[in-house]
Amino acid sequence: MSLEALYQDIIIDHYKNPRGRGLLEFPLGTAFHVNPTCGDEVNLQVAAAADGGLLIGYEGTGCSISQASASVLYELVQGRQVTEAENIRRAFVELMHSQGHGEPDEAVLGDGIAFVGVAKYPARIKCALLPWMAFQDAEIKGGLMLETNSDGE
Amino acid sequence: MSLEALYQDIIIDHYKNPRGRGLLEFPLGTAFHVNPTCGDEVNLQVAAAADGGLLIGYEGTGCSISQASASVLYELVQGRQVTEAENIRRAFVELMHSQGHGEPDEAVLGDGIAFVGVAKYPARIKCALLPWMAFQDAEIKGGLMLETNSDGE
Amino acid sequence: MTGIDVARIRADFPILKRTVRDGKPLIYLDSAATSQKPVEVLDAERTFYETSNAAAHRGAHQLAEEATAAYEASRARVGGFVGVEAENIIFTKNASESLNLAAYAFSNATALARWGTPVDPRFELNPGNSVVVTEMEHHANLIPWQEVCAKTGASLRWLPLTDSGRLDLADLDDLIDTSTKVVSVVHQSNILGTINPVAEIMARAHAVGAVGVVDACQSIPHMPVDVRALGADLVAWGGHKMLGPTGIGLLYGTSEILQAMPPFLTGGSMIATVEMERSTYAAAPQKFEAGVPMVAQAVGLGAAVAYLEKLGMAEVAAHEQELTAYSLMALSGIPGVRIIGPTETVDRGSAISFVVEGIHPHDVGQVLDNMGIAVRVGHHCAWPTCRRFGVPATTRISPYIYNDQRDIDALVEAIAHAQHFFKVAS
Amino acid sequence: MTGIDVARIRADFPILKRTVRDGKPLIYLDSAATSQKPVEVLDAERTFYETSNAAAHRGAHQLAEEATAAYEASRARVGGFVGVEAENIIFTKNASESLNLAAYAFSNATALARWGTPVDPRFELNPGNSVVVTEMEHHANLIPWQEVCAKTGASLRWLPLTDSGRLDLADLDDLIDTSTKVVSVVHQSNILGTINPVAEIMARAHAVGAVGVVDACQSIPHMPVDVRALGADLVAWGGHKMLGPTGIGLLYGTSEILQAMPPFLTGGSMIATVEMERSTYAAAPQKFEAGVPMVAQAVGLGAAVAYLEKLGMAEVAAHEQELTAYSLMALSGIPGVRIIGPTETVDRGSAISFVVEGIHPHDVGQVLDNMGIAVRVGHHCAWPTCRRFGVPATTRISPYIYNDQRDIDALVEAIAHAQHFFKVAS
Ligand SMILES: Cc1ncc(COP(=O)(O)O)c(C=O)c1O
Ligand SMILES: Cc1ncc(COP(=O)(O)O)c(C=O)c1O
Repeated sequence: MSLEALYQDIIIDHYKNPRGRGLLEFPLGTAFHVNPTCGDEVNLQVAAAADGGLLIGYEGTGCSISQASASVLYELVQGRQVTEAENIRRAFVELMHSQGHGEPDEAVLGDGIAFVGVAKYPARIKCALLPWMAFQDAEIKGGLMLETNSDGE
Repeated sequence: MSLEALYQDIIIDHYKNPRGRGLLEFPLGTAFHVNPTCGDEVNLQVAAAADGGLLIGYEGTGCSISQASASVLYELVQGRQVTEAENIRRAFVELMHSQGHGEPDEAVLGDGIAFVGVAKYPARIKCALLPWMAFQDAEIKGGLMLETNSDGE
Repeated sequence: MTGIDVARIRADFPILKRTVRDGKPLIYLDSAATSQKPVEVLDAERTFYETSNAAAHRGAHQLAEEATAAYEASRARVGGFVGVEAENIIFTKNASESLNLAAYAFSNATALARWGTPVDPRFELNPGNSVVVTEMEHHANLIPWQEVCAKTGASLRWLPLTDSGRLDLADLDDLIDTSTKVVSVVHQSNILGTINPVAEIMARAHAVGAVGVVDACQSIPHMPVDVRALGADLVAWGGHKMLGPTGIGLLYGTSEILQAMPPFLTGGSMIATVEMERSTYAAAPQKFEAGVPMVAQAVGLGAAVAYLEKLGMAEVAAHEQELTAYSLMALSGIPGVRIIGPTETVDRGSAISFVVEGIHPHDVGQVLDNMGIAVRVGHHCAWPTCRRFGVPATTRISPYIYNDQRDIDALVEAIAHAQHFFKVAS
Repeated sequence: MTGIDVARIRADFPILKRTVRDGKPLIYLDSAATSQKPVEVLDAERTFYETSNAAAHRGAHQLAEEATAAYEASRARVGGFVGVEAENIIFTKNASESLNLAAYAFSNATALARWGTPVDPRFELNPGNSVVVTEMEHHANLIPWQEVCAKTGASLRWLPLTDSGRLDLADLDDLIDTSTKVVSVVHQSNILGTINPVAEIMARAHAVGAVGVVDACQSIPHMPVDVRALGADLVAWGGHKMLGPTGIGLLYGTSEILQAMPPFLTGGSMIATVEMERSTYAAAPQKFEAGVPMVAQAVGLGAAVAYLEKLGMAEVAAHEQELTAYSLMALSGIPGVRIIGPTETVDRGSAISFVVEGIHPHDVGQVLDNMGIAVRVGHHCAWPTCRRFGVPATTRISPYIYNDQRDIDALVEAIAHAQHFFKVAS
């Protein structure tokens, strides 16, 4: 696979220009996740707006994949209802487990479809999933999701 | 190698009719040695007669080689001076490390020469040496030999 | 006749073609010590080294990806073989390490608690507590618990044996009582061949809140074992007795227990975060696998499992059952031979210990060896069991998939020869 | 030019002929994680399985004799390689186990003493005691000591680093003081490449009566090491980084210390006598080798040692020194590249860490991997060292006997490509 197919311009763009980066003033749930093999870090926060829409805060350090993934996460779930967000999260996780054969739905995953090439590199899948796992964890900690709903990802 | 060459009649004879078997009333040094892989046991005791000659007591359970070796040991060193006994012990140890190529001196080793075949079977060498190691140990414990003289056998 | 074609199987094991002691064909009856390895296992290891060798879980390049995938695929395969998820399987170097890992959970937790680290109280031992094993344990499932007791003040108890080599469970409820924090028993004895009712014992352990451990070294290689059905929290066994390479062992644990246990070996690859002052640990199984793992051995073990699955474990068990019946009959028929352990095939495996009147086991083994027959002699790392039966040692045969009745016939003939040679009644 | 003929050596390593990532020739620069294995090592293991496989030290038949002899011959060979007797070499599964074995001597002795078992007081730790490591330890030589402290109340201290990646020994005599009972330091850092003056540190340890431990994982595979000259009581390293199989590690100990240490893993083969209530233990090295050992891996390691001895360790070191000089020069010449660790060849080995400004190491590694170059990225199991240098991770090359300057040239080109791809100044 070419480098260009892995590092699609969308990824590089989110990496260099992260959307909505920063922490929340009043988070409901916060999860700090680390990739122990490479040291990538994401601190992810959730809160709920008056209309039930999700508010996302995040910070982190790490490789382009992990940090771009956090930015894409923000773009995709900020303002969504918890159940909508959960569908998006599941779609992203599924894409990462597709071994590169996934056909992601842009209507659901938006810029997330740019991560299709990552699924071919087992060591990088963890990078891409890092913010999404932290997201799920933050939702559980914030009482927005039951632990038993967790799929272990 | 044939079984007959390993188990020479002399060995079987000492096994079935052990010489001088039994414990001393007033041992100077006693050493109980075990072969941890097969459980063979020898309890060996030394004392010195008025003329400085060694008195040997022993008991044990185990295979023909270990028990015959104890009997031969008795026959060879009972009544000897410590230094004479030490020469015999060294000759026996050397024979056991000859890998079966040793040419034992009957004048020194007496019935001990029957053990020449044992040296071809690494697992049995330990059996044959068991009483001899206990002997050395008992001499050290009994103050008849210095620990630094020990050759680690 | 079972579905096991011994002649075909033997062709897969290069070592079985060799001769020993001046040209005698090798008859290998020592598989309880370690099994031989089929060419598929040797090929799998070699291919791994020749194509994908790298440090698993420690790199992002293609070789490291492949090595990690191969290592984890083997974990899943081993898990599937005993009916559990990959994440419940920990790779160790041998069954002894697996059992020590279990035992150290208790001594480590006790020491950690003493200095203020919060631990799961199930693992904390005090002088009032007891640890229960049986009188037929392999040293590997006895000494680690003796050490735990010496390090915590707890006391060791054991289930005694009947004269026929079975566990005597009459006092089960007294021996395993509310003081008991861990019960560790062997599934199939390596010296007696007895298969123990471990599920019943584990149920009693759980009834008093104790952790249950099973040593399945001699069962998993020989019969279908659904480790969950054993009812234990932890199950230990080795790879080298089930056609796998040397240098690899296994520990199954329930997710719940693995999470509750403190780590054992610590270092790289088992961590979540590390600072100079303190570290946090990864989830199991990584938590228990410090350092660069035995990747090639895991791959070889995966091939061994595939080989056994191809044969079918039910077929393997049936074959051994048949051979056990034949061996018991043949050995009982020799005057002067006494079997140490159950003399019927009910709840017993193919390892059979015996003594020959008037000949020390070491000497029996020597005669057998001289005739090309490899058996084990000694206390078989179950010295207290020997004492229980008043013998210093035994001779043990332990057949496997590559043995047949002709091997037993040869054995019987060799025993007769030993009796003749040592001039004892036969 | 040194006496190392890289082209000839490469021919002995089957894996180096493969391609990765759509046909790129493999350039393996990750030998500090694990080395590749020459065909001699693979052949030795296979031949063992095909001719002599049996449980070493556990039988009296011919195969068991041969297996025992092969296992012990390898021990002697490894001992000879580092200048010591066979009986001072213990086989473990990896260097992490070796270091844990050393660390557990302290926590075990402390717990045993508490309940009345007599122990050598050198191993007994109390809250007033300290354990000293350095800030450049691999996790394998850090976390076991953190755990020892957590289990005994002792406290952990460490020798700090200078900005150039050397040990700062200014406070050596304060950090290692009369409270200190063990000092454990890395000989050559796996992340910085620094070679430490361990003999000096060990001398200080001994001056205060502390036990001295050295982690020689990255030195023994790369240069002639006379372990006795290190002045340590215990020296740990692994087999898989020195051309040997996975699943085997080493621990050297002085006879005196091995006798004084309590056992670690317990079970079969490490005993003298066993009763249900208590056991006594064999002398070292057996005392520390419970269970059926990794015989095939020991045999493979013996072949690896033979291979290195044939090349000559002085030649190996000279070759790496030359390559290190070349690599340092080449990497320093790339704008935006910063070397983490010593930038001169004095007292440094061939493992070189660096960061590329504006590109995360993981992304650097990805570009390199895509071009066929296998390096390691991350914290290299030395996370605190990364923090010390203010980087979350590094990219590390670690060449060995099968690498040459062309591999470094390819690396330089690939880094330039990464800078171009990620549009950072170059
Ligand atoms: C019942 C039993 N438990 C434990 C062990 C120890 O296994 P290993 O040698 O793989 O550590 C063995 C075999 O030696 C065994 O038969
Ligand atoms: C300096 C150092 N110490 C310890 C280790 C751990 O070695 P192993 O993975 O063989 O346990 C390594 C390598 O991983 C190392 O480089």
